[in-house]
Amino acid sequence: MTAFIVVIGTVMCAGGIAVLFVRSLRSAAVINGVVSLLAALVFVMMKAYDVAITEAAIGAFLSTALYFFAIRRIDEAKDKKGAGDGDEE
Amino acid sequence: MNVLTVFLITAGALMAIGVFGILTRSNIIKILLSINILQTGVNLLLIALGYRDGGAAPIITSQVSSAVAMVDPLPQALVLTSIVIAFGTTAVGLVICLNYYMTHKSLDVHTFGNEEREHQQKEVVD
Amino acid sequence: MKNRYQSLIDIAGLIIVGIAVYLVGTALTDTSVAGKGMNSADFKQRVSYRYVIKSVEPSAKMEVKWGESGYEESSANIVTSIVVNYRGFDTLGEVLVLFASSAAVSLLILKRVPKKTFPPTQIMTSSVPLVNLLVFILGSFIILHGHLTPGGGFPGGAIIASGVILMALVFKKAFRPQMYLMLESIAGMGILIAGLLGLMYGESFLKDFFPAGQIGELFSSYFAMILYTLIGIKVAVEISNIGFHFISESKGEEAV
Amino acid sequence: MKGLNATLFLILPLITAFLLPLGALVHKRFGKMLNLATYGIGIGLGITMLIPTLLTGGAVLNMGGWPAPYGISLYLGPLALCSGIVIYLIALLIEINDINKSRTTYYHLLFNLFVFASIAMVMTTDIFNLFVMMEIGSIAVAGMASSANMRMGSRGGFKYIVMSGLVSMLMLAAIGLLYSATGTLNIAHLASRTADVLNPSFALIVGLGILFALFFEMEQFPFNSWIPEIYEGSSSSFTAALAGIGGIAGTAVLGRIVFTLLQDGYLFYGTFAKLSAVIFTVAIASIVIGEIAALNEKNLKRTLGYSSVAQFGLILAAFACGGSNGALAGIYLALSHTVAKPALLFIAGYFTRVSGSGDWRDMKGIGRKFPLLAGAFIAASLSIMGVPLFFGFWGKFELLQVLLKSGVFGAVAFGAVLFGSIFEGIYLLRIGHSFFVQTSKENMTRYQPKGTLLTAVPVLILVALIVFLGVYPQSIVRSFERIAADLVDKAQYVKFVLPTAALLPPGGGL
Repeated sequence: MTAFIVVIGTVMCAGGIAVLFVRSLRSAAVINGVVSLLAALVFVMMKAYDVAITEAAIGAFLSTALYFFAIRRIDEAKDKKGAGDGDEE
Repeated sequence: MNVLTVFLITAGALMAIGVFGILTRSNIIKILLSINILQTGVNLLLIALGYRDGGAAPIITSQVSSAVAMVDPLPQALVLTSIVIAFGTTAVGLVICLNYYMTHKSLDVHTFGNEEREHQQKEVVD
Repeated sequence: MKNRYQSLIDIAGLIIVGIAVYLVGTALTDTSVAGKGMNSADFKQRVSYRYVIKSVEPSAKMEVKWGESGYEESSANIVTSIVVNYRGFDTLGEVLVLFASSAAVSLLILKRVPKKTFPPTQIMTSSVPLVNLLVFILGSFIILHGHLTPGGGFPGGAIIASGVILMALVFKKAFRPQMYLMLESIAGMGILIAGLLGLMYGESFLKDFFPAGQIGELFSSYFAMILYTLIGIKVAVEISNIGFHFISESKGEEAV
Repeated sequence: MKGLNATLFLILPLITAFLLPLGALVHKRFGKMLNLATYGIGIGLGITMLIPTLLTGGAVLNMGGWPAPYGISLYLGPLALCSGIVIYLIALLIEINDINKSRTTYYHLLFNLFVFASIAMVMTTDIFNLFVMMEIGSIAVAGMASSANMRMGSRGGFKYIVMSGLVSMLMLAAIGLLYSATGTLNIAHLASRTADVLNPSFALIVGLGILFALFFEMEQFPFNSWIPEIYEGSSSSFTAALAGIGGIAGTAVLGRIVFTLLQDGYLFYGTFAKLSAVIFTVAIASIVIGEIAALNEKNLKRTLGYSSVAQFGLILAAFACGGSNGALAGIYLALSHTVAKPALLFIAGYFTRVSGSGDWRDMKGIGRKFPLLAGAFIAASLSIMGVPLFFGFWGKFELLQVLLKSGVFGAVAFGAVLFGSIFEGIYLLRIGHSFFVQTSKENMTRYQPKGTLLTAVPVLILVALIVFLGVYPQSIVRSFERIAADLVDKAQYVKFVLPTAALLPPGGGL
């Protein structure tokens, strides 16, 4: 049981670091969603089922959806202005 | 190394990564993402502090009565609130990022140049 | 536009965070000095033990079993009893956080200039109503059974909001901010009235003045059900309102 | 219905916030009228409860009917009530100042939530509830700050959101750790713990986590990178709310945490010396940096922003000295700042609109066209500098006395305060002087009055208050001692909030 949690913990930390260093913003948002989902899984293992449902519904799904809507609007504004430096810095 | 210390170490690591991200990233969306990671880390810390090895979930069912050793329900109520606060801050932060991009034409934090300064002289607010 | 000093900043950030983690880590884990440290409060001494045995005043009965009734708080899910009843003012503050962020989003969002978007394919337009049906049923189940099974107003409202946003993405419904604002304020007003009713009958704000139900029954905790339904409506409306503002072309501003 | 008055005093802005959207359909200016009525009723309610609260010590509202450590209870004592009345007064004056400015329903909504959060922050006795209310306040401020000018507003708003997110998460972690060590979230219950002492290094981490959030709330040095953009980029009435309402609420909360929770309590026994050293260093840094930044600042509103940073630094220094005269000095300074700074900001906003530029060097000779407002500017800045015969003098005088008596940090702070006052004098009087200097003809014709005379009313009320309290402070000295006692006297606070020991579980040594 502990080994399983150690694996999940390292995957979450690796995801956290990946969010900072990955180039495209969209993949950063997806990785952030994955980290939130793994957090929901860890909440289930810690017997906090209420929190797991809320974290999955709000933290994982809706935050990622918001990030995608925002990045789409930035792309639309970027194309309209042409030269703006892209999110793929 | 029992389960509780693994949870605490994961929570601490996530918080450290979040703070590192806020300090070093120059892309405003990435700064918001690191705030989200910090918030997930703190939520994990709170629930881990309420965790009890072998404790049951704090729901009374036909098999589980309140005499059974239960996990602490109070941090769970606190984290329920904290997750929704994190969502609210993210939503407002993203809108401000959009406005920042529309007015500064760039997602970078370091946009303060002379072009910026002469912009400010012209605009009068209030 | 790579920042020239980016690697320097990264190293400096790493050093600062490393020192902070070391200091905080040693401070939290050193047990050499006397005094209560991290995680040292025994579970029976914690405030939450009174919530588990459902008796704030000291009482002989130390065990709550399924099917019993006559307790001060009658919902089976102890987390729900804390969120709704024991710390109800937190939840009111919680709903206000979402209310403030949805108002801030409507205040600040700019008019969107949509790029050429592809119309939703036939698969989408036929399958989304079905999916939404299940999503709404699941969401309302989670809200209504908040006091029995894990869940409650927040996750239920979020699930319903995700269904509504999905529908807005596919069908581009005309989005009228006033209708959402109305629903929001009515649900918010409902919570305040429930609180004031508590003040009238139970001489304190947000008091659960309903008769104690039987633990485990569907209609055991009326107060939890009513409050969670209002919170569910408010959370669903606010999150879908935020989602709409990110999607829709119309600026919510001139409508109000 | 015992607690109706106190409950209404708290949830009045909430009822308006929920009524606003419905009202917006009825009539465009409905929001403004509703707001004016709400704050007026709020002040009335507060005054009716003032005398009994000052005499008997006020009422405790147990939310949900649960006794103190188990439910959330709000203590409407002298400190909370006086702060609430001042918050409603400043909100009313801001609404009057905004009388001809058309604001959307969302702005009124956010403003009401900000007022509610400030009052609830002061009343609550539960740390987590304090965190939630501070979060509502910071989201409302972030929303309102970036609504006036998109360019500067989004820069300042982004810095504010990032700093608020970082700091509130540190406070939440500290609250979680404190709960895991003591098992309770109620400040009075924590303050009354005579059984156990926290491990000093653990207590230092928890204390710093909570204090960082309060430093952010009080715009102190390491956490206030957002000050210039927000003070210049948003409307002056909003900055008056930030400096006035945010200031008095932050002071009351800081005082409650420092005096009731951290100071000479059994829990933080060994660590309060270190924590007060941290508060002193932050205060001294904020005073010095705030004054220097204000000195070479060109924009009028930014100057006032930096001067707020310095003024809040004075309050922090006063509270760090501890003891009842430290509390008294802090409360005097907080009230004098809350009365003087909004007046300065209203005038700055009006002169910016009239002269068409934010830079105070372009406002030369404006005082000749508006002698009343320019005179009020000078009076308010004299009060902030602490010149006798103005209200600010009593606070600074009390502060300098108490600083001398509190060790090496007190001496350094004493030097910083003197140094700060000199700089304040320079940059405030330099601006005041430039209002009355001779200027070219076309400048004078450019200064045409804008908006109705009504905007001058709040300024005159505030200046009248400054002068009256400055010349005749005896009228409020007694109630101020009562407030300082409510802040410092831990036993009275615990007696009011916690029920009799019978309620605590028999075997459980909670």
